Amino acid sequence: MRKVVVLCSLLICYVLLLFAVVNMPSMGDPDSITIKGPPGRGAVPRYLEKGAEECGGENIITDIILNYRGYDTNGEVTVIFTALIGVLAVLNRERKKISFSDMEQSPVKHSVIVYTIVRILLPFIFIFSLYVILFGEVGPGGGFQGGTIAAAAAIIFILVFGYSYSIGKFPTSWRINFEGIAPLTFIAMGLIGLFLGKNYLTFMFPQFSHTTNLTIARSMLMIIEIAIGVGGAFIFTSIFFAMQREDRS
Amino acid sequence: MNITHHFPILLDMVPIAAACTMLIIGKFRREWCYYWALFAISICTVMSAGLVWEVYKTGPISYVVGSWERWFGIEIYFDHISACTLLISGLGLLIIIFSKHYIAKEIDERKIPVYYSLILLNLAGMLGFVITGDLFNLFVMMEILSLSGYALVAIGEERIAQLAAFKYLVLGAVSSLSILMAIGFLYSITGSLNMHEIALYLPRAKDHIPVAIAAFALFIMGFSVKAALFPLHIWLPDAHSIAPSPVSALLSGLVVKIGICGLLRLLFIYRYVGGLINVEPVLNIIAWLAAITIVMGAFFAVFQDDIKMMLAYSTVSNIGYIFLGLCLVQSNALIGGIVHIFNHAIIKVLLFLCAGAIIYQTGCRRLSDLHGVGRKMPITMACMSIGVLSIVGIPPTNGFICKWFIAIGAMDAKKPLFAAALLFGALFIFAYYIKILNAAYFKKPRAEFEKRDEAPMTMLVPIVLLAIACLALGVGAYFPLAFIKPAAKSLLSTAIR
Amino acid sequence: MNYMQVIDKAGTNFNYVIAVTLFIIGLYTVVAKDNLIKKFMGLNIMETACFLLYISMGAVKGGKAPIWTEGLKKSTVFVNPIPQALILTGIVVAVSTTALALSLMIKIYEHCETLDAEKLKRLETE
Amino acid sequence: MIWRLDIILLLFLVATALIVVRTKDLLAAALIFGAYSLIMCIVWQQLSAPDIALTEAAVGAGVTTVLFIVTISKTTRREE
Repeated sequence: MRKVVVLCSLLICYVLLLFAVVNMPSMGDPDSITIKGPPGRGAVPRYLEKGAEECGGENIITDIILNYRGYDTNGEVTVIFTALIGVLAVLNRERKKISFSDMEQSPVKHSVIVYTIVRILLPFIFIFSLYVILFGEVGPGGGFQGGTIAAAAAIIFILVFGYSYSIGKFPTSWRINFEGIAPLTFIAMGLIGLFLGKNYLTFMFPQFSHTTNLTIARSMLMIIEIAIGVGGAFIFTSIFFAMQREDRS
Repeated sequence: MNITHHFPILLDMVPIAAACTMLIIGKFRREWCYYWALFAISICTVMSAGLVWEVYKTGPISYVVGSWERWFGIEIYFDHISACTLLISGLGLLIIIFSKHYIAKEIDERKIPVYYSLILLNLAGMLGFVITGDLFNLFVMMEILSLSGYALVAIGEERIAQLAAFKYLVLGAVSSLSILMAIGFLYSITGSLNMHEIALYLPRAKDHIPVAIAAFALFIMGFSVKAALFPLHIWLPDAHSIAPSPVSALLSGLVVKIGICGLLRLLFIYRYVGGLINVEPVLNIIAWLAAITIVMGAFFAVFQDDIKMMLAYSTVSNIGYIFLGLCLVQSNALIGGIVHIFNHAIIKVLLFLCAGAIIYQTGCRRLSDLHGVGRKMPITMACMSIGVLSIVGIPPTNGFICKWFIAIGAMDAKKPLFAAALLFGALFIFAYYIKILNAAYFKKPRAEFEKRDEAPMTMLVPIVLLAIACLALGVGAYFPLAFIKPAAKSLLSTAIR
Repeated sequence: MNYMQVIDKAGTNFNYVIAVTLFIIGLYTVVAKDNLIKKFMGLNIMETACFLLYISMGAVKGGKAPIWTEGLKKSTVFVNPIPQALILTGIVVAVSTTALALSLMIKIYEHCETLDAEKLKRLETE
Repeated sequence: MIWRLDIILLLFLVATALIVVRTKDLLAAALIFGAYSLIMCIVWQQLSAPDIALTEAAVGAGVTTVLFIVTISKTTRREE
């Protein structure tokens, strides 16, 4: 009975949504309102035309997320920080002194092949993540993607080398300093705009020449990207540690 | 640089910065966290008071992040509805003051920095939500406040807390997604994300009316989950009654109002009258649902023995009043609804904090265990009685004005049935609050309640301040009304800047 | 609009149709499945469906990725970068929600020894 | 506009989603969900969104799947 009701209501939703999407503007139309926008106010033509010289990044998406819509990204890094704090509120931070009974018996730990391959692979993954972070301005990639890749490397490390060994390598007291770094750097960079007489998160200032402005904007983009990467990597590592902890015993 | 010009953005950034440094501070000294949170939110209160004064004097403030034109960047638009920031930061300040002893008793010591950090993030999300003028930014801020809300419900150690938080999370996540999808629909037909731009260009999208309707339906669904409208209210009683009392006050007083603020923004985009689509039938349905919510919430509240559960159901009922006020499409009702957002927040925070103080002092939360608690804690119970009287809507208190306005609005709109529902709800609430007063004052006191033993100062001060505010806003109703009337007028008129 | 036109539009907007289908599949999983982890997989499917809708909205016939590289002329057609920027934020939000929900599930399992919604409901009422 | 690969990928997406829903073994479902994310990633590459594709590969197929697997290892593998 319950299933029938659920299916019927879902079917109604489906039909309504289908009717809506069928009436949407045709997909891929280069003259649609989303692309062209209202005359003089279209955001997309402006971003595509002037993005690189106004914000200093060849990758327009980086320009948008860090400059035109930087406030959104400021909120976004706060969201991941909130997720970490939420996980800590639910699970609490891992404790060092508890003996991690079954965690130490990692099945892959004693396999020489896995051990060796991971040792060889890890530096490359880290370098790749650095590449993704630093080249976010000119190609696909950016702080968050690179940070996630670095966190994936850290997770592999934890899985293979066991829990208490890796907690010795990344101790909590040390990780704690980097978890909130992304929003804080964002705010610090935003306040520069205030001190130079413009609004929050302004990267270009009329009192300087264009070359100076480009240098300022590029270095600010770089600093923010690195901070997002570092912050993201530490946050995901901490979430993984918190989820792995054992409090039952 | 002129620092007052940057208040809108700093209002949101100060609590975020404080929350991000909270863990590092907690590493050194746990006690400092309390003062650090207090410091940050006091700054916010001062800033929002300044902003509200400026809005009152000169009208809405627009601030574009990144110094772009508003259609290129993200606009922060501080208007009369954004005056909620004063309410949010002020009540947040009182809630944090209250938390000191309560939290030390209720939750694990290691979670204290986490707790204050979450409260600050939640407040930052709400502040960002009410001041933003950009739809996608609205979504991001909503996620900050909902994620921290889920975590705050689960911060207690009981099993039921986690289950309640999970229920809240699943419903909240689905509603967030429907809002995200609706934003996408609106973007696809207007090509903009700024609310004013959308309001301007939406009437031109005549070829895509079904998309606009679907977006409206999805928005309404999402916001009514956040605000706990009748069929989607199931998460609220559990989550609000199980969380630690300051958290309940925060969630019940402020977080559910966020859904209503979102609805107000939505009605601004679509316009009450003369927009692209005729929204009146939908609003009519919501008004009926709101009437059901009023009666049903109050009805369930009567049968609860747990004091916080009662308050949670009364929140459901009062949300119904606000929705009813907004959906009657009538200026008096709209004014009543908006004023009730403010007043209910103050009353509900007061009641939950009183309940928290009682639970802290006595350890009991069932009414049948609280016979004669008025002897033990006279000040707390006096303040709670004021809160009770104002939530019922007895004239000198602030609860009276909004119900009066909504009732007048219902009569003016020729829908007397809604006024009847309103009266019925008030009647049920009255019956149930009689129960509280009866238990506290007129039952034979239990032996351990004979001695006077008040809650600590950090708890009493916020409670007394809130009770005074209840009375003051009832007697001096002029100020809020003078403030709200322009907001209501601009919402109902078709003129858009 | 007659039904031939509807089918025609559905063909042009095929990505949107798929996005909505995935959305409903996800919603079904959230509503009808009892296992909490399964519910969350459904929610993730819903999220990706939303993202698909956004990204398809930004697609342009023959459009290039919005990155200025060597050898691109001024007249190059790019896709719309705004939905991509929004979805980058959306993905982060999605993974944050998932992390929080999964940690809640671990805690629930520690307390209740089950992740079945029906059984949990029974435990709750006890 | 839509060429053949896209149609196949999109239909495949729906198929994987259905398999995720139907699979009783949660570990298998989590892994299929990772595959779903990878297909999604290719779709986005096809729609010229390399940034999103990279993010989805790192987050959707990487971290989310890992978090799911951790949760399954900490709780239960069977869906009753």
